[in-house]
Order: sequence, then C-alpha cells, then structure tokens
Amino acid sequence: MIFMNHTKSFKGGVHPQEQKELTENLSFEVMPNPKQLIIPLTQHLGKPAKPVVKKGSEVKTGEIIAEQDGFISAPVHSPVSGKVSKITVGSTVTGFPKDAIVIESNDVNDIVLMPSLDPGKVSPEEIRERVKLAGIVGQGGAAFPTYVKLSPPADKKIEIVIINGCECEPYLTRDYRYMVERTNDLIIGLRLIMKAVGVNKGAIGIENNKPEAINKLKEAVKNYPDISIEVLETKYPQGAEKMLIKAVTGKEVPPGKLPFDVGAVIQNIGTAIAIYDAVVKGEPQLTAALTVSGLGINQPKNLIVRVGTPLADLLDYCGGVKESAVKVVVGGPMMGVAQYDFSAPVMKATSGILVLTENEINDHEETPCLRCGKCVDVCPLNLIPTKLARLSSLEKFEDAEQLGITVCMECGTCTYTCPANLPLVQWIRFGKQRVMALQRERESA
Amino acid sequence: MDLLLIFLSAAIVNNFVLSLFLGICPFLGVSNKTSSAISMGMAVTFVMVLTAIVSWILYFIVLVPFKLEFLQIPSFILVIASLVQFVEMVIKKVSQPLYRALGIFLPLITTNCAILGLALLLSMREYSLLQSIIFGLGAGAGFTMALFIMAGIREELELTDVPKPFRGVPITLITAGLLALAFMGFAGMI
Amino acid sequence: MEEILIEEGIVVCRENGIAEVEVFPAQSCEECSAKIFCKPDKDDRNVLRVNNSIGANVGDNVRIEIKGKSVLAASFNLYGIPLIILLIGIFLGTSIFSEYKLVELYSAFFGIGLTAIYYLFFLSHNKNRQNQILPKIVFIKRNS
Amino acid sequence: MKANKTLGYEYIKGFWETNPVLKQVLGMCPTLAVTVSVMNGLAMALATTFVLVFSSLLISSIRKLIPNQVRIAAFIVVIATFVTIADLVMKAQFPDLSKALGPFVPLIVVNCIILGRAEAFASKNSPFRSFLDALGNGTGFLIVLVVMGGIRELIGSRTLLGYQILPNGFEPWLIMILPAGAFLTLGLLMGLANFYVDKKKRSEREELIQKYRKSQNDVEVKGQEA
Amino acid sequence: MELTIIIAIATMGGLGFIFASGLAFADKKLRVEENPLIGKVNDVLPNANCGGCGSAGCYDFAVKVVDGKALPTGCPVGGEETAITIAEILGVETGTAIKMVPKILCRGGNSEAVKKMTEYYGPISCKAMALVSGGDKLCFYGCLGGGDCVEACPFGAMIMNENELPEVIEEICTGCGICVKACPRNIIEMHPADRNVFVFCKNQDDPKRSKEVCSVACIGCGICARKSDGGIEMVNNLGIINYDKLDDSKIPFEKCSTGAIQKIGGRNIPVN
Amino acid sequence: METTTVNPTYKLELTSSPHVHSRWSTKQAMWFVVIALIPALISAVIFFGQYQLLIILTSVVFCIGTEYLIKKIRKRKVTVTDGSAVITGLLLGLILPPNFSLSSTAIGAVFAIAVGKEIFGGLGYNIFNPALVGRAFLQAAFPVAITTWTKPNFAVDTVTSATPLAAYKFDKVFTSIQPMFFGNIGGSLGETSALAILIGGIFLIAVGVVNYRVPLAMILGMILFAGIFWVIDPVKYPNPLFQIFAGGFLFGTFFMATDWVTSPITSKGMWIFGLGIALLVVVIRIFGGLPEGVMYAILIMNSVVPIINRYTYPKIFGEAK
Amino acid sequence: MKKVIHMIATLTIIGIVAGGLLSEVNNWAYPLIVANQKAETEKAIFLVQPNGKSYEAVKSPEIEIYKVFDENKNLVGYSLVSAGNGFQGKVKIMTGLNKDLSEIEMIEILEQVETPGLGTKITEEPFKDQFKGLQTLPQINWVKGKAPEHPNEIQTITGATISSKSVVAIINSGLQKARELKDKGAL
Repeated sequence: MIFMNHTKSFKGGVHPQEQKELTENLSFEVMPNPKQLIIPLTQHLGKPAKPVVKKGSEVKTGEIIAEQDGFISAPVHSPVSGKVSKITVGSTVTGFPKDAIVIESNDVNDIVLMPSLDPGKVSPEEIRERVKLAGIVGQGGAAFPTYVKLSPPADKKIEIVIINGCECEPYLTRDYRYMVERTNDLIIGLRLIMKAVGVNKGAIGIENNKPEAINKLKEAVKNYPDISIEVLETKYPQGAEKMLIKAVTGKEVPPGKLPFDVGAVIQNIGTAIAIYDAVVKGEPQLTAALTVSGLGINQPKNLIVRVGTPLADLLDYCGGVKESAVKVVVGGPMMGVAQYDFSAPVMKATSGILVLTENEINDHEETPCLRCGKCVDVCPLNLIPTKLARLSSLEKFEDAEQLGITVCMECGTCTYTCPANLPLVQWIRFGKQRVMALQRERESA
Repeated sequence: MDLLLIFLSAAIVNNFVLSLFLGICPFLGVSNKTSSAISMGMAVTFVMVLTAIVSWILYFIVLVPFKLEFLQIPSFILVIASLVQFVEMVIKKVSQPLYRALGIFLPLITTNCAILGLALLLSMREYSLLQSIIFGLGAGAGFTMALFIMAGIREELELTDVPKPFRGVPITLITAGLLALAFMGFAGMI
Repeated sequence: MEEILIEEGIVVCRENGIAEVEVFPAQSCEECSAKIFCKPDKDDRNVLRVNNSIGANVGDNVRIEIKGKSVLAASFNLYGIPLIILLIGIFLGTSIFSEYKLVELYSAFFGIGLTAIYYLFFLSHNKNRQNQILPKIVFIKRNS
Repeated sequence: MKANKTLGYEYIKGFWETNPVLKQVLGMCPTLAVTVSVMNGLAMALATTFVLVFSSLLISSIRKLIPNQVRIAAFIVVIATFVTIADLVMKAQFPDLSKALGPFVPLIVVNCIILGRAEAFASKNSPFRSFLDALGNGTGFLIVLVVMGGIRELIGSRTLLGYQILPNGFEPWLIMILPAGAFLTLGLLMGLANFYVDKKKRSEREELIQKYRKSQNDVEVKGQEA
Repeated sequence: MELTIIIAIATMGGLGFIFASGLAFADKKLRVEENPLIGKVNDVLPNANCGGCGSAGCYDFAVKVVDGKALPTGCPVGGEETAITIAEILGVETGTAIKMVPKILCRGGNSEAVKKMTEYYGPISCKAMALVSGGDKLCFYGCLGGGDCVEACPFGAMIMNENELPEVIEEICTGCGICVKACPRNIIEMHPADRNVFVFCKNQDDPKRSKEVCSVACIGCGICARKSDGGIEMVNNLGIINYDKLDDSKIPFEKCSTGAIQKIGGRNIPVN
Repeated sequence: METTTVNPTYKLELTSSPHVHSRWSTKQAMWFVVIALIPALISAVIFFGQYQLLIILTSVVFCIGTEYLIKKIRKRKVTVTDGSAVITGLLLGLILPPNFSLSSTAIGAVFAIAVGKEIFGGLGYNIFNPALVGRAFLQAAFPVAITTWTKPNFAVDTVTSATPLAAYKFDKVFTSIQPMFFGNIGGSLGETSALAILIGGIFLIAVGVVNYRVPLAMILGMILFAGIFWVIDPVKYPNPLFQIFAGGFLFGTFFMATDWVTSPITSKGMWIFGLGIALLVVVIRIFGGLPEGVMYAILIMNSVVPIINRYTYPKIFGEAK
Repeated sequence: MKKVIHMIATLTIIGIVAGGLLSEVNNWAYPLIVANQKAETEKAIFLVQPNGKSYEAVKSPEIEIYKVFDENKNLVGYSLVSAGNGFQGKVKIMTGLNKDLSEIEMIEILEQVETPGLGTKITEEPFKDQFKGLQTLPQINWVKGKAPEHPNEIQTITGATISSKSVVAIINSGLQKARELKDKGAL
C-alpha cells in the first residue's frame, strides 16, 4: 500500500533471477527429424486420443494418427512421415507413463496440409473447427484443448481477448522470440481469436523486461485501434491467467471460476501462432517451439522440433549435458517437471527444457517452518501456504479445504521464497488432490 | 473503582484458571475451536453471574441469619445444580434447536469447580450483592479469555512436533504455566 | 477465516427438512477429563437437530457442519443477551428499589425476572431464524 | 472380565495403572493449587481420601436404592456431606492447615476423582471392592500430591516438611511456589510418567520384533532345507 | 440448638425435594429410550475408536451389533475374547472370529526393483513421493518404500526391513486395516490369516515393461492361470486369485519365473 | 569444454517444482541476527565491563548444550548450527542485569531452550519467545537478584544504579534522553544503549530479515498510547520519547517482537501484534506493580498470535469483498 | 408416577439425613471453631502489645480496635486491625499502638496473599522489627534503597517495594481512622 507501483501488476509474487540472456538473442533453429518419435496419446488435458493406426501402418506428415475422443480431448497428427513400429506405454515428460504411438521416421518429406483460409473472410465457426482439427492445445503449460476455450458458454459475455506475452518463468524465451520474429503473424492470430469468440477488444500483456518485443508489437498494432499493448511489471507469476487478468483489466477471477466468468479469454503467444499456422497455412500442430537452456547444457538454443522427439536426441543436438548438471526440467524452473527418463518425448505444449546446475538451484538445508510469513507475503492468491502444507502433510484435509487449498495454482512462489526450504508446493499439491477427491465423492453422494 | 478492581482482579490479576486453578478440567479438555471456546465461556459467565446472585441470596439471606453456615457446601452445590437444571429446562422449552446445539455445555458446568469456587469465595470475602455480581462477571470473563487463548494455542500445537509423551494434557499444562508466567506482568495492578 | 466445526453422526429421525442426528463422541472427548459429566448416563445420548437439506435418511452416516459464527450467534442469543439484560435489570433495580431495605434482593429478582421475560419473548419469535443457524448435513457416507 | 480381578488389584491399580491424576487426569485443581508444600499436599490428599472412601462405601451400599435419574444428584449430596464433615473437623482441630488449604477443602465436592469413582466404580460394585478401589485411588492421589509438594517445596523453599534440606548456597527458585511453577511441575511430571510408560511399551514391542525376526529366520532355514 | 437442627433438616430436605422434582420433570420431558445392551456392549469394546470394524468408533459399532447390523466378531481389535463376551451379552452364537491381517503385495524392495536414473529429493513419505514422478522406482505400481504404513500403524505392528519393504508383525497386528488406507499405491490388502497363496505384485504394465522395471514382478505370462482351473484369472497382465476356487496343489509355483506368486510360511499364526 | 553423454553416469535429482530457490535460508537469517546483536554486545562491555561477556557466553553455551542434548535424547537431527540456539543465548544474556550470577544464567538458559522451545517440538514450533521465557522464569525464580542493577562505568554522579523506569516508578525521577540514547544508564546489559540497538535493528530491516511492520507498529503504538497519558497529565506520566528509550522497549521492538516464529504471519496481524504490545507495555508500566513491562507484554501477545493469525487471514484472491 | 415419587423421596431423604448429620457435627465443631478464632485474635492482640494482659473490644462500625490493659487494668495501648490491598490482594495487619497513638509497639500480619518468597517477606522479622518503636506522626513514611533517617521512616524490602509500601499505607489509613475515633472521644 505504501509503495504504490505505477506499473500494472498484482499483489505478491517474486522476482527470481531471469537468466533469459542465455537464449534471448538466439533465433529459432529447426532441429532435424529424429530417427524414432514417440507420440503420446495424451498431450492435452482430458481424455486420451483414440489411435486410428495400427502397428506397421505407413503414415505421412500431418496425417491424423489418433482422433479426438470426447468433448475435452484433441486429435494427434503424425509429425513425420514413416511407419508405426508399435503402440506401447512410454514415459512422458509429465512424469507418468502414458500410451504412445512410436513412429520410425523415413526421411521422406510428404506433408498433408489442410486447405488455407483467408484470415479476413473466415467465419468464427470455421476457425473453431480448424483449431479443433489441427489438435491445437494451449501452450501455457496446462495444455487445455484450445477450441474449448474458443467456445465460451452462451451465457457468459466475453469482453476481451488477452494474449499472454509475459513469459514470466525464468530462462524461457520462446514467446519472446515469437513476438520478435513473427510479430505480424501473432497479431493476425490474435485477430482470429477475437473473431472466434466475437469480441472487438484485444490486448497483449508483456512484462517490461522485453523492450524490443514491446516496440515491435506497438509498431505492428498501430493500425489496429482495437488491440492494446499492456506493459506490466516484471514479476513472477505475472503470466498466470488470474494474475494477468487482474493486471490488465483489474478484475479478480473468483475462486473456482474461469476467466470466462469475468469476460476474458486468455491465450498464449504460442497458441496464437499455432492458430495462425492452422488457419492461414493449414498446418496442424506438428512441432513445438521451445527453449533449451540452463547453465548445465553446452549450447543453449531456441528450437523448433517435431512433437515426439525424445529428450535424449534433443539434448544431444544441443551439445550434451555438462558434468555439473544436477537436474533436467521440462517446462520452466518454477512449474516444470523434473525428468528421470530421457526417452520421454517432446509434447505439443512443451515450452522449454532446462538443464540446471547446483548453483542455479540454490538448494539449501531444510529446516522446520519458522512462520516468517514470507510465503504469505508472496502468495499471489493470498493463501497461507505454510499452514496449507502442514495441514496436508498431517492429512487434515477438512481444515485445508476451509483455507482454500483448492484455489492454489501451484505457481511455486512460496517454495521459491521459503527460507526453510520446505516443499510447500509438493504438500499442497498432495492436499489439493485429496481434497478434490473428497469433493468429488461428496458430489456423487 | 472498588467494583472495577474486583472485576480486574478476578479477570486478569487473579485469573480463576491461571492463578487460582479453578476450572482446570474444562480448560484442559477445551477443544481447539475458538468459537466453541467463546460459546462455552459465555455459558459459564452467564451461569457464574446467576450463581453469584443466587448463592449470595442463599448465604446472606438464609444461611447466615439462621446460623446455618455449615450447610454452605451441600446447599450451594444443590442450588447450583438446580439452577443449571432450570436454565437447561428453560432454554430447552424456549428454543429446542439452540438447546440441541449448545445445551451440552450446561451439564459440564454443574460440576465445574470454578462455579462452586466462585460461590465459596464470595461468601468468604463477604462481598455485597453488587460486588458478587461483578466478581462473577470478572471470573467469567477471565475464564473465557483463558479458554479462548488456549483454544488458539492448541490449534497451533496440533501442527507441531511435540515429543510424544508430552502431547495432550502435559503440554497444555506447560503452556498454561508459561501463560501464568506471562500474566504475572499484571501483578500489582490492584 | 470462517471457522467450521465438524461432527459425524448417524441420523435417528427426520421430518420435513430437519433431522436429528446422534453424534459420535469425538476422539478428543476421550482426553477430556470432564467426560463423565458430558453424558451423565449412557441413556442420554448426544442428539443434535440439524438442517437436512440434502435429504439424508434414517440410519445414514452423515457429516454435519456448523459455522463458528452461527455457534457464536446462538450462544450470544442464549447466554450473552440474557447476561446483559440481567446486569441492566439489576442496576436499574438498585435505583428503582432504592428506598427499600433489601434493595439488593429486590433488584436481583427484578433482573432475573427481566431475563425470564426475555426468554419467553425469545420463545414466541424468530423460530425460523433459529432453524437457519442450525448445523447442516453436508455429506452422507455410504460406506457401510 | 471384571469379575476375575483380585481384590489386591482393586487396591493397587490406583497407585500407578489408573492413577487418578497422571492417568485419569482427574482432580487437577487441588493437585495444582495446594502443593506448595508436602504438608499441604498430604493434608489435602488425606481429606480427599477420607471423603472418597466414605462416600464410595456409602454410595456402594445404597446403590440399589437410588433411582438412576437422581443418581448423580444423590452422589453429590452424599459427597457434599462428607466434605462438610471433613471441613468442619479440620477447622476445629487443625485451624492452621485449614487456613492454608483455603477454599480447596470445600472444593473437594467438585473434585472429579470422587464423583468419577462413584460413577464409574462404586455404583456398580460391592461395598468392599468400592472401599478398596477408593482407598487405592486415594493413595494414588496422595502419592502424586506428596511428590508434587516435595518437588515444589524442595526447590521453591529448599525445605521438606519445614526442615531445611538444601544448603544455604542454593538459592530457592521462587517460581516453584507460584502458580506457574505448579503448572510446569505437573506438566513435566505427567510427561515423565508418559515417557516411562512409552519406554516400557517400546521395549515390549522391541522384544516382539526380535521374536518375529527369529521365527522368520527359522522359516527361511526350513525353506532352504526343503 | 434444637431449632437449628430442624431448620437444617428442613433446608436440606427441601432442597433435595426441589432438585428431585426438577430432575423428575426434566427426566419425563427429556427421556430418550435406548437399549441398555448398547452400554454393556460398549463397555466390553476396546474403545480405541480405530474404525477397524468399519463403523465410526466403538459406540457406533455397539449400536450396530445390538441392532443386528454387525456381527459380534466384527471388532478386529478385541479379537475372540471380545466376540465371545459380546455374544454372551446379546445371547447369540458367535461365529468364529477370523483374524484378518494385512499382506503387502509387492516384493520389489531396494534390491529387486529397478531404480530410476535420478534420485528423489524431498519429503520421505509415500504420499509425497507418489506426486513426483512416482518416487525412485521405475515401477509405477510397487511399494514406494516411504514407510507411510509403518507411520500410520497405531499399534506399532509394522517395520521397514533392510530391503526397504514394510513387514507386518502379525503377533502385534490387530487387523484394523489403517495401513491399507495409508498406502497410496494400494498394495496392502487385508486377508484372513490362514491364507497362504498370494500374487506379490500389482504391476499391470505390459510384460516387457514389467520385466524391465522389476525382477520380481508378475509379468503376466499367465502360466499359473492356465493351470489353476479358474483359481487364478489374468486381468490387465496380472494374476488375480479367486480364493473360493483356489486349489493350491494345482499351482505350479516353480514355473513362475519371477516368483511373483508364492505360497508362504506354513507357519501357524495364533489368533489373539 | 566439459561434455558428457546424454545420460550422465551419476544420478540427477528428482524433485517437485519449483526447481529454483531464492538465496534466503534460515541459517543465513539467523546469523544476520547474530551480527545485528554485536553493537549491543559491545555497548554492554563498554558500559558494564568485561564480566558481562562471561554472562553472555554462559548463556550461549548452555543454550547450545541444552539444545544438543535434547535433540540427542529425542534422536532428532542436531540442528545447533542453524544459529537459533546462539540467538536465544545472546538475547537472554543481553536482557539480564549486569553482574548477574553465572549459575542462575545457566539455569535460565536451560529453561529457555528446554521448556521455552524444545518441549514444543523445537525451532519453529514454540509459542513463546524462548529468550523471554528464560528471562520471565528468572524473574519469577530470583526476583531480587534480577532487579539488582549496577551503575554503568561512566556514571555521572546524578545517575543512580536504578533503571530509568524504576526511578520514574518509585521515585518519580525522569532520566534525560541523552544518556538513555547512548546507554550510560542502569539496566539490562544490551538494553541500555538505544544507539547500538538502532544500529542492529536498522541493519536487520535493511537486509530484509525483519519485516518493518512490527517495529513500526510498536513505536507508533507507543507514541499513541503513551502520548494519550502524557497529554492527560504531563507531570504524572512520562512522555512518549522517554517511554520508547527507557527499559527494554527498543530491544524488544527490534529483537524480541520481530522473532519470526512467535509473531503473526499475516501483515494485518503484524500491525495488531505491534500495537497490542505497545498498549500492554504502557498499561503495565503505568498501572502495574513492575516498572518494566516489555517482556510480559510480548509474552502475552505471543500467546494470542494463533488467534490473531486465524482472524486476519487475508481474503483469498477473487473472493467477494 | 411411582418412579417420580421414588426419585423425589430418595433425594429428600438423603437431604434430610445429610442435614441432620451435619447439624450434629456442627454442634460439636462450632464451639471449637469459635474458640480457635478467638484464641487467634487474642494471640495477635497480645503479640503486638507484649505488656498487655487483658483486652476489651471497642465498638465501632468503622474499624476493629481493641483496648489493651496490663495486669492492673491500666490502659497500655491499643491493638488496631486494618486491612487494604497489597500487591496481589487483601492484606490484614494488627498494629500495637501506645496510648496516644503516636508510637507503634509492634505489628503482625494477619492475612496476606503476596508473592511467596518476595512479598511474603513483610511477615518476616527483619521487616516487622522496623516498626518497633516507630513514630507515627505525622504519618509513617518509607524510603527505598537506603537507611531510614527519620524516626517515622522504614526501609522497603528490595524487590517487594509495592508490598512494603502497601503495609505502610494500610497502617496509615487505619491510624487515620483511629485518630478520628479518638478525637470523637470514643477511645
């Protein structure tokens, strides 16, 4: 209250070391196709896709190999041409094995594309249909099928589409590169989304540590008065949906509610680009753009790789891992998943691979909670992380539920700040799962 | 001023729980819910004030004039028991739902030594009726405060790593000891 | 933060929207040294009246919740207000009966009388509001 | 199950196994309040035992005459009567002691030990058994009160029963005879008692584990032979 | 002095009268009839309120037993003695109390299960480990070795052995089943103490992966099922025993290459 | 350039997110507090002589020893290196009167750690500030010894050995601010020199170990509450500045009330906590029998911290206002 | 209905028996208790008036004061009981005074609930002895931390200043009332 900040933002949050300089100025590189690709059937939130190919089937690039199954689901396309060698359980970057189709690439370049559409004339239905067929999932991390987000319930009045250009996770520069390299495609993508959900107000939220991107975008939107560029304070988790909406529109999404409920649709930079690709170029989501970074990798890069490329190939391409590496993480350092099996493949929503060294992790001895209140100060959702974690670990789920454990988005700011180095997020995640199970049980009863 | 002193003395300086050790049983058994602590406290305060009135009347209007002081203990306890029973019945008659929700505190109060202690103390100190009422009010307030603070602390204690032999009553006693130590700061205010 | 008290019990009877639930003695009751007075005899079971909006049947194992605020409001109605009335009555009484010899006695009766009137008044009114602050059944366990 | 307990057990159990203060957590008020010295503790415990024994005896012998509904009320009256007797006797014969114990003699009425034993034991058992049970519980109470009083008197005023035990060089800890000291001493004492019980339980479990390990090894050896 | 005695007697008698009248009045209004048997049964129960019987606490169980909704043998903690006493109180025949004991259906301890190439750091507790890519072991079905069940056991009847697998000391075990609930991987099951054939694995992966992740996994070869005459069924690459139909003489234990299905002990575990 | 194969031969770490941490650690914070206490320590030696070092040393050694012993008995990890026992020892030493007996210091230290801290489960679980528990214990056990003050080394004739508060309370003598600021007055070892305490306190706030809210609330509260009395009767009641500089108020403000463990975790709670302490200090100093009330005020407020926390939980993001 | 009568009868009978029993016990105990109390008062009166042999209570609604005589029935002084608040609660003091109330013979603390070991030092000899022969005019004063300089001053106990001060204040207020009484000629 005392130190009012003039840059738009939210209360709480932290400012971890950015480390973006490792890859900030490297343009995207296209990685050659690997020999073998493992394509999980669950690359999105929701029901797994249903395979439509068998062992031994020949497939072409862009061909559907597994179709959408249910409302919240997404089809999967073959990212390369080749032959299905098997359908089996394989490790994934989420940490849990899933069914996957394994394709041996044959290095033939025959791609099956959908017809290109004119972004100026396309109808909202067509956009949604195209997004659905292209199997586009949100690039923000949760991998929610994008077409669902483009179909808001009829009773919710949507006012604004916000493109999330914050990229608040340290290390990652994928969105930044997109903004700098494909500025105009991004704007068209945004306009397509605005059309699909039927609003005439768009915004792109960017943290103020990306001046070049801000300049380029401001230049590009000169002719679009309905799109504004919102410059936000550099702070983690500025890019979280709720925080972004708060910063841009000043509205707070109530617990248990969605951005729809305050009239906003949020899309990631990567998603907007993917929509552009699907509509304008007719290309389904076959590749993932990602940042390979960290002090533990020999050649940090911004890469465009085929979905299904095993981590091992990718790390090899970037010159291998240094001796000093202690952790390999897929996603950002704050919310990513530590890897134990490098045969796990890149998925549609993978945004980065980090190889971290001891120095970056800053791990220190775990001590009991000292109730210093730092976690309470930084929690962007105004929760009491230390209490929630303690209650969860003692399995007092009712109390935890009372204190709003289900609101937590696991952004990790509390654990990052905690001087006692407690695994707060891990416990809260456990408690959250159990509380949600309890709630489901209650509803069914 | 005299009344204020009686109130402060009973509530803080010579707190019933922390320095006179009256009402230890409910204090040790108190739940960790602050709202039930306050409810219980309110019930006790109400009964305390009623007890103060009734036992004052009994003692100074009946027992003393008839030289029956030696019947103090049995008659006090019977009167208190009847009183609580009566309140229980009235509340039940008046408000069945509330009785069901909160009536359980009442039988507990019957045999609470704080209530009988209050009656005995006020007869020993020869308070006037007004003083007795204020004394009861102060004792009730002090009891409620101790219960409230303890309920809060216990909630916190549930989440701590207290050595196993000390869990439950022993740690409550030790906390009460430290609380009593802290309340010594008020000594000398009367 | 809103405090909520949770109890578990078994439904013993129900009637339009209200149920009576017998509450199991909680674990913490075991530690309580006052437990022998809590249930003076085993016949007197601990039965609560609760709001049964989710339609639990007799014999169901249920969890009931009551808001801390409701408990406070209820006990304030039940003990707090009478206490205040009692005190006011006595102080008023001392001035009203100041000419009599047994001022204190009369004023005490006056205060108690006022309190009794409050209780009776309470009886005829706000029955509905009372039902609102009842605990309510939130969850039926169907494990057994 | 209850029938086969020996009479000796009814007496002895109150010392430790079901010690009223340490295990049943009853009668805390006097335990905390009067134990500033051994003498006070002793007097209080004796008075309590007197009331406990006589009321148990009486209640047990008239238990069949009392209707269930007025049981508690009748107990209270009986107990109150004996307490008054104890109080009057004390005031008449030991005025100093009576003064030192203050209102805590009358408060024996609401001492949960007495009502607790009456309710849990005397109302269900024969007079002789109830007598032994009451005496045992009284003794258990006495033990705790004397120990408490001993600790507090020794450290708080370096005396025992009024005789100086600790040398002058030892500065007495006044806190021990203050309320805070009472809480702390009893808390630590109960913790210690629990610790001892825990330790015993643990060693019993260790033994069982050892036995289990051994039997496990036997099976393995047999399995290899076969 | 005479007068005092009379007044004293009158006062006390009067007070007793008033109080008793009040009680009688309250009693008439308050009365809730309850079967006195419930109290008696409740007295016999161990009053540990562990919930092992499936009821919420001992009193609840007593109510159920008296109502005939539960069997006298239903209290696992009290054992046979309690069952007999309850039966006596109720005047019914007791069935034989069959002691249930938990069985840990995983043998993939530290030396058998294949470990991940990474090492887990964080709270040593199964429920927490299960969240982070499923702990240290590659197997996603096996014991995590965090000892949650050992912690949970209120009777101290479980220990972690050198191989970091929990073991049940059946002499101490009361069969309350709390360990079953504590296990996030559901590898603990309650079985009658006299059962001696178990499939010590819960792995439902395809045979190849099962083989890769653990040397003692059930790899779903189905040999035991084919020979068992319906005693064993293969479900999701895992042998499930149907104890009603099981004839252990037909099971070719030696054919199980990983030893996942085993006949144990031959020890007689006394029912306490 | 160091290179290895894709899968390193050694084990990588597998942990839950987040994978990076801030530089803050408990240990670091604790040692910062120790550093912040050095000025007060120096002023103690300057004003009361080298013997005081022995008191503080005894206190620290016994604190560490007790913690070590209890952790060993409980078969827990020995955590004496985290510095918390050292802080308790230092704080306890600094709030004792000069030339206090070493054996009593040791008893206080043992009590502070054993009953004030370890019995609740050790660091992070204690309800009351351990150093203050130790001091309150000593005050109750040896009331005479602990209120026996000695003159500071540079005592001017007019300065008696009595503390400014005792002088005010019993003799109605006001000490002037200047000696109180530098510490040339009677009082506990570390509490006399406002200057030394301010240096340490401001250091702690600057490095971020201590949140500014509690100290600010306490000082503002003191100005407010003491001010009310002062305005009512400037002759009878001391002015707020005197109240702030006298006794252990500043020391309590910066080193005791700001203890992480025993202060509220919510920001609203911290304000309430600070104001509450200030109010209690004023009440005890003016109406109570003791001249000094900071210790008791903080202990009492410690006991209501769980309640303060519970009722000041912030509104969850997005919840209706 | 039968049950109700049974209930009421049981409790009434128990009440009657209890009442009877207690009055019997009381009949035995009451004289002893009264004698004890009287003996105690007497002991205190003569303790503060060592030369007294007999006494007589002065009837006054305001204060409790006794005239004390020697063996020749000559007035040797007064024994004054005064009470007031100490550090923690009520303190009751018996003060022995000379005939014109100008000098204290001795004091005795009858009741107190001061801090054990600290405030309770007011009951110990070193403190009480200070009052022997103390001048009471114009009133008693106290000094702290130094030896008394005037005949009407006593030194407070270290660490128990408030208790010591209370004793002085209580005696002073009692004296005040006694003087008023004397002025009225009632003594």
